[in-house]
Amino acid sequence: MTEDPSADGWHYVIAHMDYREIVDYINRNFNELYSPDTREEPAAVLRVSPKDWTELAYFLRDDENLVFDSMMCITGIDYGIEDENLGVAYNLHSMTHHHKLEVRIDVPKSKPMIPSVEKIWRMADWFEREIYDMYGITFEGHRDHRRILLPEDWVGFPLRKDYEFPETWHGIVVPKIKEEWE
Amino acid sequence: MELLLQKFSEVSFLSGIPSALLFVFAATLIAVSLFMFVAVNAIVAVYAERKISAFMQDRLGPMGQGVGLHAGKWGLLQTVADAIKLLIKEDIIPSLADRKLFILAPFILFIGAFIVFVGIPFNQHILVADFNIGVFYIIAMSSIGVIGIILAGYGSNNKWALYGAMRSAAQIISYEIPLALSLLTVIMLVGSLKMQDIIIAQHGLIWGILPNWFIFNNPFTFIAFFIFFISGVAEVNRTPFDLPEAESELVAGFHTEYSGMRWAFFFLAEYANMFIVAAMSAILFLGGWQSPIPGYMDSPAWGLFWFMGKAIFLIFVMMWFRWTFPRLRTDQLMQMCWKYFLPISFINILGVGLWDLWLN
Amino acid sequence: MGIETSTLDRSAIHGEEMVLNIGPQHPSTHGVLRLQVLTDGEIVTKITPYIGYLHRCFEKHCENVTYEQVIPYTDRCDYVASMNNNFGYAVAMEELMGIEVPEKVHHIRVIVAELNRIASHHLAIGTFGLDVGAFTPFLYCFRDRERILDLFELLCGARLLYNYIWVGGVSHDFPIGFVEKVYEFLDYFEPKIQEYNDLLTFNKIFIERTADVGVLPADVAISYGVSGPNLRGSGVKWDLRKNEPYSIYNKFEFDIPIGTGAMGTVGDCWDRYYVRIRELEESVKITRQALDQMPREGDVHAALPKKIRPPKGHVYSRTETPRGDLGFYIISDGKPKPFRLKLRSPAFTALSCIDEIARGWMIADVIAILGSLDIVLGEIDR
Amino acid sequence: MGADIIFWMVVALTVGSAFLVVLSQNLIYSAMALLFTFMGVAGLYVFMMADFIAATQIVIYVGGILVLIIFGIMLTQRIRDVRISHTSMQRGIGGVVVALIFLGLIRMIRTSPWHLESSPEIEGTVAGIGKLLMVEYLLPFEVTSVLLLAALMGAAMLSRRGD
Repeated sequence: MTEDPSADGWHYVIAHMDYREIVDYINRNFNELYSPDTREEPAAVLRVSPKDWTELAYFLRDDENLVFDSMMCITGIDYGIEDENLGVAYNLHSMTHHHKLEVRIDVPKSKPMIPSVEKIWRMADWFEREIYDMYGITFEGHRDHRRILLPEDWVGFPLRKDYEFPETWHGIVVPKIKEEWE
Repeated sequence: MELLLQKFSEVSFLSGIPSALLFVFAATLIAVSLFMFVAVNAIVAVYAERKISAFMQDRLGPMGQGVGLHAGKWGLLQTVADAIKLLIKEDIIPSLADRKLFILAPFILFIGAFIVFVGIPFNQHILVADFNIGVFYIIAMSSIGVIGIILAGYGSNNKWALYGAMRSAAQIISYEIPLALSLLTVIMLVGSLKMQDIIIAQHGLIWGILPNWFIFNNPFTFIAFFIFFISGVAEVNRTPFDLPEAESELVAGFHTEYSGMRWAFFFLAEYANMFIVAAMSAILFLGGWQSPIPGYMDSPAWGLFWFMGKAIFLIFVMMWFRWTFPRLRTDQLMQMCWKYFLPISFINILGVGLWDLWLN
Repeated sequence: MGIETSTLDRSAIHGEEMVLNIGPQHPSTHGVLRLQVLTDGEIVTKITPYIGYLHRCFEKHCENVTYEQVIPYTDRCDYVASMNNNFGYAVAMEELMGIEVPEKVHHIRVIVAELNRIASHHLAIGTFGLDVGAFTPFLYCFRDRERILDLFELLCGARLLYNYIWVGGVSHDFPIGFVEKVYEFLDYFEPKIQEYNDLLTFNKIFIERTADVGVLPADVAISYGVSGPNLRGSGVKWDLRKNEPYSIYNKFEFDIPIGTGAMGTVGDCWDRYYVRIRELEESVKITRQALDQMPREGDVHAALPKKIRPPKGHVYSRTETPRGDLGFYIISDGKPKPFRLKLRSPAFTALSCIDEIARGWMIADVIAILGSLDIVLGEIDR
Repeated sequence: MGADIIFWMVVALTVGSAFLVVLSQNLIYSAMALLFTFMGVAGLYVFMMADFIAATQIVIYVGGILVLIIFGIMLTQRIRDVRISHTSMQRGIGGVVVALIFLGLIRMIRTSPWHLESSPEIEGTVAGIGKLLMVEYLLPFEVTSVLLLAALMGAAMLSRRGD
């Protein structure tokens, strides 16, 4: 551990870990639950099942060797029409130790439910709402769970790959879009 | 007024007309000419504000080449064009507004400003009525305008307008107190409420070189002038005290819903009020129509020039404020009034009394 | 952390409450934003932002166009700092594809990005002044911003949406005489910063209005994912240009200005504002260095096939725009169109904390706080 | 004489707007009509050569009390339903009482032995009022001001109890 010499406004304790070290460290604390992603960085992600997520999230934020205090981005993913899963990618970053981790949670399209981390990283509040808005993934325990970008009465989840564009909205005919935009 | 009636009675061909009719005629004439003055004042002031703001902001403001569809040379016709536009603009009354109050409000506000002009001496002779209670009359009449603002805010049936009206009422009522108290310092020195008496009392020299204006009379009146002027700026809702119409917060405050001619009346009232504050500061503290060099250039024509010059300078200062300062917050505004201006005003009154007692 | 108890304690409210809608059409919402404000007199007890009025399905669009065609859409996200958005997307794509771009391209990108940062901060400073009632600084800022827009017009013909930085390079080289014009602008502009300070920064009324108002503590800021000048205003020395250098920012000497609480508390509106003012100076510094070091000859494009087909995989890459960390999460399935493209907008996270920091203040302060966060609705709604 | 016409106009304004105050169905309209009543009364004072009282009437009643009344109306109810009806209940009995008082006044005016004398030219009242207040009635004046101060402090105390 070293003090970052360039920092005078905010205290960095640099204990940088790379992806494999982080996964090993988590496994030591979580009974070898997670297997590291075999692919090379930056594709390295930590795959988590929804039921373990809340506990892991608290651990990731509060453990003094990890301190993932900053959630950079939360992305919803639809793996395709044939695939039966939806995914959510959480990009975490530690302002203290300068290391990063991507957590990926896959849920079936039939029952897309993920526990909310909105209380752990406040930033997740709006991002989870946006993913619900676009993909229809429900975040359990979110205190303000409603659509954010689209109107409240919108039907369907537009960023899903099988989304059908509505022909009318409130009686207004939506102009036909071209098939190919090239 | 009496002067005008007297003049009428001297003219031979009017002698057959009953005096009552003549009285009404004279009153109408005066009212029309005052209205013309207010309107012209607004047009000139709007043009000046545009140009002054433009020059302060490193731009040109309204411009045009020649006369035609352009706004005249240097944009001189811009405000005239605006006035015409406002006159012919569609008159919109929101469907949920309280129609009667909505229509009435701008007129009450305007009347409150307009009626004050009766008591303002432009020079030695141009003064509609020199009331015994001159200064008090002006303070009284300018308090009518508040009702117009409150009604505009309430009648519009709009939350922004309501907020603006409430802020405005609180602000105007609060700032009336330091305004009146600083005015009192002058009245204590003069011993009369008459406008002309106050101006005549400022004749001559003081300290050998300075004109005997009340701003120079003693340190307390010097402070009183600034309190009076700043409170006056607050009274007319100009920046940095323009909270009632703060465009970034309340859209346009109490006149959010107004357009066309009704809105123009608010504008006329605002510029009329600006002139009143400037004129009152000039009369009470800067010697009114008195020349800065006593004994020179003090004919009635020069009197008008000096008076207007002082008033216009103070209007310029108000515009200068507006284009350089940010806006205060409601609580800071009230704090300034009640915690600073009011105690200082009281000390001023005491100070002037003691000064007058011992030194004169 | 005190941030977990952010629900409104309704029993603490005494007076009668009124719901006030600030927006969607309001002079100070910096776009089409609606803030539903619960007020008790002038005091604000709860703020609920409603966004999405400008939603243009950016992410859905991206899935339907090729990788090159995404760039004009990124322009339209943060339309005040289009260059930085182009830059962010280009950096993400180059990381995904593993492209090395020529040295000259890096310099050109840094120069235009920093110029656009100056232009964007001009808008932020000017409109913030406008929000607290100062009209003139706004026009001063626009006078100087105009010069940058003229430079960009000379560079790429557009004044707002440039589409200049492409994947693997820039669309074309600097025109003849452009470098001299940039030097000229920097010489003209540097003394003007003092003018803003005289007119607005150290104005007593301005300090009264902004110091101690809307304090955003550092831990709350990090938890909300607030970034850029807003985070630095809270005293966190965090700048991706320094901490995770992308492009060639590690070659330049510059400071990261942070909020010090000089006029009030660390993280108040004044700090956020002043960080932007100081960043103007830093950007001028970086631009000068980049201009000095720029190779005058060379190609402005990496060798790329006509149709970009990144390998399968995904990337999350972030760059520092004038508003903070702009992240791109791109998943490629080996086809010429993105499988998934997510834009993590800095203004989105900045706006999400408005309820946290503006509650309990007056309506006028809410406007000031909103102005100090410097949001662009095009980016929030995408 | 022109003054006569104006006098009757002022009277009409006062009485007419006073009727509106009583008969209007809408509280805020009543308050509005009260403005004109106050103005009319101020006008009547002017005809009695009491210019100082006239201006005081406007400062206190229009600038102070009326604003307070309108504020009260606007703040006690929700903005939407300020149109509280204040339809009087006992119109009949009220009318009778008013008529009786009116007749009594008329009778008093007619039977009182008014002694008319030509009014002297009054040169303002301000100086007189000032002298009376500061010399003859100084004690009552000061006592009143102390009373007002006490009331002010009491009001402040009561309104701040919640904090």
